[in-house]
Amino acid sequence: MTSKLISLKEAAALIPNGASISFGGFTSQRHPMALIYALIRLRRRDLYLFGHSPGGDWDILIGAGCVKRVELAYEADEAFGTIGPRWRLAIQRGAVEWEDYSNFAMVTRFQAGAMGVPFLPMRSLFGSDVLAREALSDEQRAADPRTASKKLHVMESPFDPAEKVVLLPAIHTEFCVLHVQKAAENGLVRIEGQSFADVQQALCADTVIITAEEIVSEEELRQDPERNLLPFFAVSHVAHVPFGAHPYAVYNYYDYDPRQLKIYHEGAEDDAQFEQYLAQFVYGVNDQAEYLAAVGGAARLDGLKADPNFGYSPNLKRRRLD
Amino acid sequence: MTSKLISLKEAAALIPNGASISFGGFTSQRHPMALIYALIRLRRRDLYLFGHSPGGDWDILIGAGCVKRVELAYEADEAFGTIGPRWRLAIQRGAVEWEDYSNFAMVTRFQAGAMGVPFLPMRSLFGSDVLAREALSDEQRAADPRTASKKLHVMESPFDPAEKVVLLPAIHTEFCVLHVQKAAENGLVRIEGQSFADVQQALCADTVIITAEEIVSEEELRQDPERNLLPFFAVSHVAHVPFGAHPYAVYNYYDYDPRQLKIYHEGAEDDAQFEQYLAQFVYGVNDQAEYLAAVGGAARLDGLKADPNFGYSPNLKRRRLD
Amino acid sequence: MSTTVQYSLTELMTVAAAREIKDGEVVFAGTGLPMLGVMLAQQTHAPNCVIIFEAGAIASRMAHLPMSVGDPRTVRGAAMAAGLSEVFTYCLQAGRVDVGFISGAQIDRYGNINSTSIGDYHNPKVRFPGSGGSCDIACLAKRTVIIAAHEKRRLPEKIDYITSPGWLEGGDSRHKAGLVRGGPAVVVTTKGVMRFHDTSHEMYLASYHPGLSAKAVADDTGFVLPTEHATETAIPTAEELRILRDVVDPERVFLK
Amino acid sequence: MSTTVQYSLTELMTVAAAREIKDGEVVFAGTGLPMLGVMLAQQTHAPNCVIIFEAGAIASRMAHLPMSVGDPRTVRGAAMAAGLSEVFTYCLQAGRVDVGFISGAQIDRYGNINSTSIGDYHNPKVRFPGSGGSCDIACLAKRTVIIAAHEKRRLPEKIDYITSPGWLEGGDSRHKAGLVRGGPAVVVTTKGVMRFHDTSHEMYLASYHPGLSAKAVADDTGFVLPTEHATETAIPTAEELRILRDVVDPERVFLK
Repeated sequence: MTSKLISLKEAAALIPNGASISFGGFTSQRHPMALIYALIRLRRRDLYLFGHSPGGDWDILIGAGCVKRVELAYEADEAFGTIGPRWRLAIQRGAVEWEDYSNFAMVTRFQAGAMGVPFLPMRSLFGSDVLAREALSDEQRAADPRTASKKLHVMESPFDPAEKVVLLPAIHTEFCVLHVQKAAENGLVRIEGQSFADVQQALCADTVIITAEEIVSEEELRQDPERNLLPFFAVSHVAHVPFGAHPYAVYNYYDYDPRQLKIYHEGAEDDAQFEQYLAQFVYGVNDQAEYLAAVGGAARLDGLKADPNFGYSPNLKRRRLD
Repeated sequence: MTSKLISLKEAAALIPNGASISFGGFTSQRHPMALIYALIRLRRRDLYLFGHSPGGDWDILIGAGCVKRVELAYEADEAFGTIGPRWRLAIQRGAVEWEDYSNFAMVTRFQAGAMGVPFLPMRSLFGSDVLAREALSDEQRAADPRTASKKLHVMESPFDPAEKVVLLPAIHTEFCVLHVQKAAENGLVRIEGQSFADVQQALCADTVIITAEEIVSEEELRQDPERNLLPFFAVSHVAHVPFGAHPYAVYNYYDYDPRQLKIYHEGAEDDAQFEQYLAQFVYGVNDQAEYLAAVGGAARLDGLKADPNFGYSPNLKRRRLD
Repeated sequence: MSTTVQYSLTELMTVAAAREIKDGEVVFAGTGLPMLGVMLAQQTHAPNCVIIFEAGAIASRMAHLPMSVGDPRTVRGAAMAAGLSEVFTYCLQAGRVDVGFISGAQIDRYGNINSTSIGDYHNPKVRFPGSGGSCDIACLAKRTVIIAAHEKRRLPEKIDYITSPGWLEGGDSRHKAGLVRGGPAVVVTTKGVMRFHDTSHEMYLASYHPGLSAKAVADDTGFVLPTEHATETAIPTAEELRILRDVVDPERVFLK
Repeated sequence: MSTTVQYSLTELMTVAAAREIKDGEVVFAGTGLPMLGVMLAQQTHAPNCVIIFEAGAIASRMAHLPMSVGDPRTVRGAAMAAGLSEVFTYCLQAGRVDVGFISGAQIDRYGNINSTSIGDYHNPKVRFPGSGGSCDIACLAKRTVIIAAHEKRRLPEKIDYITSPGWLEGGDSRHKAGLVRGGPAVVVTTKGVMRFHDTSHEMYLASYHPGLSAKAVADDTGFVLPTEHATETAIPTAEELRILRDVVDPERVFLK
């Protein structure tokens, strides 16, 4: 069994300009932020992102000018920032191409790709403009084979014409990057808490990159085979990246960082302040170690560590931060 | 929270003549045998069974004359009996109506029912007579609303006409009975080892009945929420039935019983010997306790108990039984 | 005595929302005020309600208020920690969710919601986060509770984009569009509580918040809002306020 | 020395099947001789092969020979214990399975298999268990290895029912039928090893078992079996036999 272990820098370098990618996690948890910062440092351009409910992972990539087209359902940090500020500006300025779906629709599209079928049916979307309207033009769709030929397709059930469904086209990305709690060097991973759509996203990608809080032995993970959701032979690379999701949470490891999220959202609506955020926390640091130092080091991070009885930090101050 | 606990007798009594049912498990493991014996004792008739790879659970029900129609992919005990003898005879004698699918097709049908869609697509079956031929006539299909209007439907993908898929119609049954390792009185269950298609089968049934080796507290099961696969609010009833799958295995609890399976398969091809098997092990006993005594009691059952390091009985003799 | 109870507008709205949840119901919760509402309901009159979050936590028993539907806090005491697919298909699409909470920037008289953008869709004046799970909850929950800020411009004759379908054009238009169940039951705003006519499915004022009048609420609405059935909104009890302030949100994450 | 090695027909067939598995491949195993073959391969030349069972065990490292694909023994050392859906969709349909083992009662020259019934389908003379997962493995694995008893009546001109599609009518008929990959690579029988012509996909005799002749095998086949490339089947090594007898199946569950 050859090891799939590589460094974070090596992992980021695998993703070229123009690549199609999905990142794991959901709004405030388990985004592969360290890898995303590395992509920004590499000045990657024209990335094509697929997601359901990304948060600041997409927002900072979009703000840094790395993204050309996105297909998604939602982009915000929920209560930490009810809109992704750079995403909002990019749309209002016509700086990124996008297509709107719902979370269920995007998850259905990842599921179809993972299952190896061209589409899956659902009963949602009827009567909405998510169904009725398209943001991408037919020309834009035709010009990129990675974009579905149609946004969706409505049909009657051949088993009962009274039943109508919406067919959602499968997603296939060139890359998927997940940040998980534990991984073994053969690619076996352990996701704790909610799995979001990580498994489906990984299984519809050509190359799956895992960043993990902890590298453990394959034997340890094989002790509980019911807890392993992703076939290790679908995983290409594994990188060991502690605090790899900061400022977002990783269940059982650490909580989200309200201070860092406040700094981001207070400045991100302003171009100059956003550039300064990038200069201070992304361009101004060379790697994850320097990033963690820049956000406050051990003093800050220790306060985020999860209480084993909760899986998060029960006494974390989230409002009225001094 | 009102308790969903009932007795095995009460559980069996809920299922009327003519009911459509799916049973959990796969060939040699986790079939709800105790409940099936109870149905035979109640002389249930005209049952309509849906399954993927049942084994002796269906075979004895069919042999006892309880079954009118089945939709399935396979019926045998694999290496213990490479064909279900009563199933074979019933088909050859025209005693049951049936439709042939593949395991993937039947699981896809249960999945569609569980997901709440009228069908799901797959890429299997092309070129086979499973796709080309139908065992049930259009008249038989039209006469029972529980039977799909068509066996399946082939279509081109609206996103790429070059891609062809087979649509499989959803299954909805009136009952699903699962035998699991652990259950709480609120309906929360814990399946250990392979989950087979138990979750999908339960979620496409109106009434879900759980028989469990052990009744545990809801709190205990909530300690590992990643290990719980079935929403408890989809479960209607829970019965405590130790050795409820005998002579089949329950991972981590006990192994299959090669002696009992040998007795069954040696006689089941012969009508008289099969009747005698029923008289001795089903009609001749009043409940699960008497059944367990009839098959050899503690002396036999202790030898089947699972070794915690394996989840089965590593020294179990499976051939050349004296 | 309850008449002397002091409460904030957020507290009044939260209690009104919480009272929409019946004991034992399966509830699909969203971020913010809905989280206060479901936790309050679970701590008061609906101890057996099943709280579901689309990110994967099912039947949560939260010890701390989450700030996101993907928050680690939603896993606390949960019966299941799964993913979006299990929640959307096995729970929501299969018809197992009794009530879902949604909100938006614009709402029309039929409870259709816009949380996508204002202005031309392709060149929006203001862009919002998008549907998230709102469209799916609006389409597939047995009923929905809508939370909104009550301003004339936020309750217009016509919304710019239907992110989450309500009763569409009223009557049986929702069913005709292909939706198999559901529809908005109530709208809790900063000024009152609105419900929908049984057959026309047009919104009407059920109650105006204390200190306001039915006419004042109607005047602040962008479409004609029938007020003939309107009474004053029932105020929170001292016990509801105590649990809300001391148990549900002692940190004042969402409470004001 | 290997020339003096004593072995049974089952052992010869098992070794021939095991040698079809390359190290690191993902293998979809069935009950009986295929289980002996995959365990032998994992214990000898293919330690990194990934053994998958349709009932839900993925990447098993079995300590004892299973008697069913749903056997608790398949969970031993497994990387995943999931269900049929995960195996069929995420592994098989998604194209992650390199080789699948199947068998049947009838096989034609294109490797189409019947494991459903003999005689009229609606009133069969003999009924078999049915497809199980065989049709799916035959349709969706990158290649299949077929195990069969070699008798004239079991290898006829035409089979009564195509349970598991092989190369159908040969040529590109498999692709034309809508199958996206796969097809039978080899047939290991009680008399020899057969493979398929690259373009016509017709079966030919690759090797006859020791003690038999190419002509004898062809004479026991119900269709014309080309024999010009036939050599004698390579016999098991002493090491393969030792592992097979002492490690894989010491209980003689399947070994004879």
